[in-house]
Amino acid sequence: MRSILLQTICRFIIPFLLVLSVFLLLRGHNEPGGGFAGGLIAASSFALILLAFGKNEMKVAMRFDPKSIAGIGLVIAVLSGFPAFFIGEPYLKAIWFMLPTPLGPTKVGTPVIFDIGVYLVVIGITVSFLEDMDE
Amino acid sequence: MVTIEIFLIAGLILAALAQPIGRRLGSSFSLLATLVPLSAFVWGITSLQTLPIISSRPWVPSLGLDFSLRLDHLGLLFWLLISGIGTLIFIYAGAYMKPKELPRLLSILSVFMVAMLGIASAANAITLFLFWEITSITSFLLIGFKGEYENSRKSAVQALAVTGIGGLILLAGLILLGTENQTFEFAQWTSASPIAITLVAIGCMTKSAQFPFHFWLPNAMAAPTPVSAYLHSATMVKAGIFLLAKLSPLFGPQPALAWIGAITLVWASVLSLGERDLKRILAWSTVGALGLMVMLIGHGTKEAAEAVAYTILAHALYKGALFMTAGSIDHAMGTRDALQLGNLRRHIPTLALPAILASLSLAGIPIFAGFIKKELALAAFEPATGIPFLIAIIISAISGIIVAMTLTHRIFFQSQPEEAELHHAPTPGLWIPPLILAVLGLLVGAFCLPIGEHFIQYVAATIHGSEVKNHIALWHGFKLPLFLSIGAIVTGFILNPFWPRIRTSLENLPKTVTLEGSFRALNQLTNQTSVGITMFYERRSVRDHMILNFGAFLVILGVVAAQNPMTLALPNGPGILFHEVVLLLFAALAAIVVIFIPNRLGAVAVLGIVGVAMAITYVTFSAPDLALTQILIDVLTVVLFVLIFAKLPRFKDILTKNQKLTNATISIVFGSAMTLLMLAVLSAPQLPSINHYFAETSYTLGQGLNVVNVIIVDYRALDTMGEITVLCLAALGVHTLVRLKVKSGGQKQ
Amino acid sequence: MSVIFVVLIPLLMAALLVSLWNVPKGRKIIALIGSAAHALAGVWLLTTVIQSGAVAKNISGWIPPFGIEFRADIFSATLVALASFIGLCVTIYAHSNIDDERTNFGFHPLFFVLLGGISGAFVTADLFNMFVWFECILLSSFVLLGLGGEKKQLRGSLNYVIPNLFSSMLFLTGLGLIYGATGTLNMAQLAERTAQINPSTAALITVVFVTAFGLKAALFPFFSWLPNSYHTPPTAVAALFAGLLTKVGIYAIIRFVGTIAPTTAAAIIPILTIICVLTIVIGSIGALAHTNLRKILGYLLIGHIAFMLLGLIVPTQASMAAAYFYMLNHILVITCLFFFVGIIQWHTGQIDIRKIGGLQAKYPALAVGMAIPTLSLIGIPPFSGFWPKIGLLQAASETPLFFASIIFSSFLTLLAMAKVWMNIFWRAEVTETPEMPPCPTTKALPAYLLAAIILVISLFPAPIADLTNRAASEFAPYFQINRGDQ
Amino acid sequence: MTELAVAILTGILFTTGVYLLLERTMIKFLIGLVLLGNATNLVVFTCSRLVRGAPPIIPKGEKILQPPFADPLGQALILTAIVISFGVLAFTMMLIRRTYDAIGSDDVEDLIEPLGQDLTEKESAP
Repeated sequence: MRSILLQTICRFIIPFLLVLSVFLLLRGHNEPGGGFAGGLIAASSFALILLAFGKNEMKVAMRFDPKSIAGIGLVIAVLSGFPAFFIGEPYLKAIWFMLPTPLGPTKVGTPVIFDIGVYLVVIGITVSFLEDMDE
Repeated sequence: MVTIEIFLIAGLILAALAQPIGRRLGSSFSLLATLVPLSAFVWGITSLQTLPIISSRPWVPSLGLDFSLRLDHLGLLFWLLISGIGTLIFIYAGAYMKPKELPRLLSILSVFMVAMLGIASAANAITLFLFWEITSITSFLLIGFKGEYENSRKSAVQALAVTGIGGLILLAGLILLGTENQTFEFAQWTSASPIAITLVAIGCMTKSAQFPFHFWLPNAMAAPTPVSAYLHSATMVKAGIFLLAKLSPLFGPQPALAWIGAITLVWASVLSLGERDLKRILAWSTVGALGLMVMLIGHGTKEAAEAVAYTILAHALYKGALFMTAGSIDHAMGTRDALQLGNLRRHIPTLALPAILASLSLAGIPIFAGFIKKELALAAFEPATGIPFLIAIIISAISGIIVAMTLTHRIFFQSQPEEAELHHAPTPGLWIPPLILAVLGLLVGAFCLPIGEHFIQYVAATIHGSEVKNHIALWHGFKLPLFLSIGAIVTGFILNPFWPRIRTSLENLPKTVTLEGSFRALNQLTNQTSVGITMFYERRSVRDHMILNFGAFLVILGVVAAQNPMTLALPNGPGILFHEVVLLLFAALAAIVVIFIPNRLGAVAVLGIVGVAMAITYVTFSAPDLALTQILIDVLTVVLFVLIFAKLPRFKDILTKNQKLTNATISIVFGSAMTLLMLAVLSAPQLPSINHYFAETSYTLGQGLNVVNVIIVDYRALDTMGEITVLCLAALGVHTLVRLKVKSGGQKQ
Repeated sequence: MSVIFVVLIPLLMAALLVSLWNVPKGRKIIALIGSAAHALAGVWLLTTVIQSGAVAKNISGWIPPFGIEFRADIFSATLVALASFIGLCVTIYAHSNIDDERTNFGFHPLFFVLLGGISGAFVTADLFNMFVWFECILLSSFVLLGLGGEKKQLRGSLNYVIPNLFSSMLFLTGLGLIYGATGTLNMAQLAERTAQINPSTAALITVVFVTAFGLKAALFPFFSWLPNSYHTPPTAVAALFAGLLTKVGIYAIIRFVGTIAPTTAAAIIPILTIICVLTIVIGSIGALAHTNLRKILGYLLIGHIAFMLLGLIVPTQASMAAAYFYMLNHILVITCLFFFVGIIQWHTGQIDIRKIGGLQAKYPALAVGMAIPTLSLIGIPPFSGFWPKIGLLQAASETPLFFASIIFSSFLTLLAMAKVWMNIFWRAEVTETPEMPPCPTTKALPAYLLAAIILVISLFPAPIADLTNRAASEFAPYFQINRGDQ
Repeated sequence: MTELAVAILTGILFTTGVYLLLERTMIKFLIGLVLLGNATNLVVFTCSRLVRGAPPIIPKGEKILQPPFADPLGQALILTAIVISFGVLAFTMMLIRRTYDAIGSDDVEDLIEPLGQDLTEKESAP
């Protein structure tokens, strides 16, 4: 299974996949994509590493404990609903504001933050599955 | 008036205090405890002139339930019996029980007494039922008082089973009556449907040990004697009589009931001759007396009502005394086997007097209460129409003579080949209470007139529902009842010498004939059936259960579909294009192929193809987000499959042909049902969907162009939150399963 | 405060406890505080609803029916309050019942998600959202059931998982169908629209949902998962499952038929009656067959669960009120009994009644305490189980079959519990049991507390009866549609 | 017509899924679950009506989505459902694997508790 060919392809493709996943996450609000799709793409790249190099490599590539990433994602998602309380709105009510970025002003809102949480959860969970299944 | 409640509460307080205080005071505690029943008794006598005593307070208003009490003459009769005999029983128990056991016994007995007083004074069906069930439970606890013996436990559960099912049937009857009359107050009941009457009557029959539910009572003799004397002769078993009597104005004469009573009377009178255990002899005799009462209530005439009223009183007096005496004999001699007892007048002379006095009453010898009871009963039936009932009474009278002779002449004055020796001489507490009752039996008989005029007459009026004249007298003249009485007495004395032979032949009756055997067989059958059904159901694989689940769902669906015929039409959606046909066919083919692939990885590969086909379907019908997610999930699923399959065995084809056929049938029917359900939905246009709102506001309010994504992270973000929580749980679960070491059942290390 | 908190608090607690994964010390205390907060939120919700009527709150600020709405009327608020209270009791009990190993594997977060899911399922006014909470309940219960990793737990797990997945599948299918027909997911709007679609289609969709929920509620013949799984997990988990899980299924059925699709009730009432009667009969029979205390209680649970649907079968307010009263009482009683079984297990190391004996002599307090829920379960007056039974019988007098089955079930319950009682309390000790340290307070406290509450309800049932009556009145449209004369 | 065809496909997916769920080998459950997941998603998808070539994405520069458009709500529901069933599938996989480890067989008939097995367990000590 651990063919050189696969490993070589991986080296090329994985950075691309990771960038793509972030791209999908960020553009998700306006075009197909979003936290799920982005997270799954990222997770797929880790699955590739697992198949091509083995579990240890995947753990190294992951750097963090996947469960912590999932936990952080969940906490981010849950917390993204809280700002609404401060302006007397119901839980999870979206709040939008303009954020100046190097690429020009960008609209940022709690739904985006929520989506990032989803993204992290999906990555963390899927990698955790992979890790545990390959026991 | 709150007086009634005060006594009820006092009884409960006594029950609560029995354990802590009783343990310190020892057997003298029982004397202290008698204060409660004694005061209730005294109060009962003094309040004779102020009847009826009424009290009512709301309890559960929304159910229309009040806690209402009403003490009338019938109730007062019971009240006096319960409290009066209760007083004596408390004293008796103090002498009879071991000091260690006494507090617990008195505690349960007090609860029981409260419940009986409650029954006597209840004015509301639910209130009555409340107390009724408490008596069943306390009876269970008391019969099983010595629960370490298997016999006690069996008898206890038997009694509970019979009175328990009876209680529920009674409840059913009472509820029907309550629903029918729109109230649970007895006083306002005006109509009674036959079914309700039947249910109530069955309930009363179980409690009062009527044929064919009678067998629990002799077995209840496993209880300590104070309990037998109190519950199973004087009071609790009469609760059914009480309720029948209370409701008899509503129910009217019930010939069926009279017949049941007669059968019980004869059957029990005969079987009382087949026992050798004194308590069991008395228990059968009690069943007979209860049968007599039911017979009279069922008969329903004024004379019968009077006879019932008097019988309740007379029976309680002599039977209570006899039970206590039997218990004292047991206590003194270490046995209550009639065949091993003899010459008791030498060993325990103090017990001779109560035994003789009470037995004379039981035998129906003139001037004793038992005599008048019998006369009244005989007078209640017309010689022309009531011959079977008269015969029943005569038979019981004959049997009563023999029993009385056994209890006195045989054991006190004759000697036996194997005689038991004296263990301890009875203390006063063991012979004074029965003596008091026995003497009362004499007094009630000898001075019957005032009691009848001042009390029994009114009780009879309550039972019959209209005024009843007093017939109670020692001398009625040379009429039929007297001749019958004399005839019975003479026959009894003639038959008495043959008792041992009669006993042996009756003892050898097959168990099934005595119905107790049938009950045991029924009980066993129930147990076996339940175990059988349950094991049959439980010891099945998950596959069998799923077949049941799918099958049941399909059956329900089919039944409802048959009752509500569908009108199916072709959906008026877009026409199909060629490449879509190919795509769908391809997906269907792949799905079917998955079933038949024997190779694990091959199956997964084809499964992946199904997923891809799904993704293409999504993209064809304008769902790019779905397609993207589907394809990614598909890939990851395949990866997981590959990883997990490394640790699992290869596919095996272990289904038998029949099993395959079952699978195929169920799955095809299920699949078709689903298609039809979808068609049912699709053949009508969808009501205006709420999705137009998302289309209109997704950008203006939701700040996003991708409506699906806006729904996921904004409109329905809570769903998504739940969903990622589920994901986290799944990861936690997988992690847990991986890490936990499987232990082989049983003990944890 | 807002109604969202009854769901948010447990979920936050779960997140917090997950992040404390590697901090063994404080977890139990934090869990206790969290449970107490949840119970407070539940009580707050109930008092608010009682005082000022149903509370509705949309999530994400979108007006219903477009956004998700939480709506608590008395019917659901009482259940939430009760669930959160039971949750608190279980947390206390779990303090000594759940060992370190299980704590390390996340008992507490799972428990909180389960609690949050249950609360969410009770208060949500959106059908798909309910599905999500059901999945939360499902997954957390899967994992809780498997915690411990004993062989028989694994044996039971698959029996639990597969039927429940079937139920989820039906739920989702039903969602697709009902959304396809009505174009909405909001319960209030669904209630209007189910009357407008083809009645036959509506009836069939109801069958799909009722089957899905009926499986959760362990109705005949969908109950196979229950007896196979309830006897394996630790007491705290089993008590939580027994007390609440099946009731969520019952709640969903009542909510669906009573609120969402009342017009379809006529089509399914006959078949529902048969199902209920069979459930009652088979469950009670099963209880008689077993000697394992947990299994006996599990089967009795099945035998009693169908009573709670009488409010649908006989569409009157009185019957709904009685069924609801029964349900509330049953939650308390069955949880309490499971706690006591746990205490018995602590003392003797056994849960098989053939091997336990002599408890009355050794632990009289236990006998007194356990008598209360036992008598209530049987329905002996004046114990709390009796009050709703009067109403049930009155209501069921219209359907003789149901009437008879209530009597039958009560009788078998009586027999089964009498058998238990005689064996474990009266009989002399069967096997030598090693001296155990006295039962920890954290185990005894919730058991006796619940027993005390049951006793109070027994003697003063009027407030509960009023409450259930008001809760039942919330189904007035259902009664009107199906009876017409009210 | 299209909807009919997809409904039939859904029925076939249900059929195959249920068939596999009624297998005796536990592993086949897993494949059955995937097929059933797909089938239920198709139910939701089809019942929210099929539309060609009109994804629910507002074109750049416009403010609202003009009909006809494919139902975004149905798609969002499916998206949620897909992910949930993925998680459930993973859990079930591991459960089946552990069960196999413990029992040593993948035949569900062997999962039935052996008769006479000691059903008691010890309450965990403090």
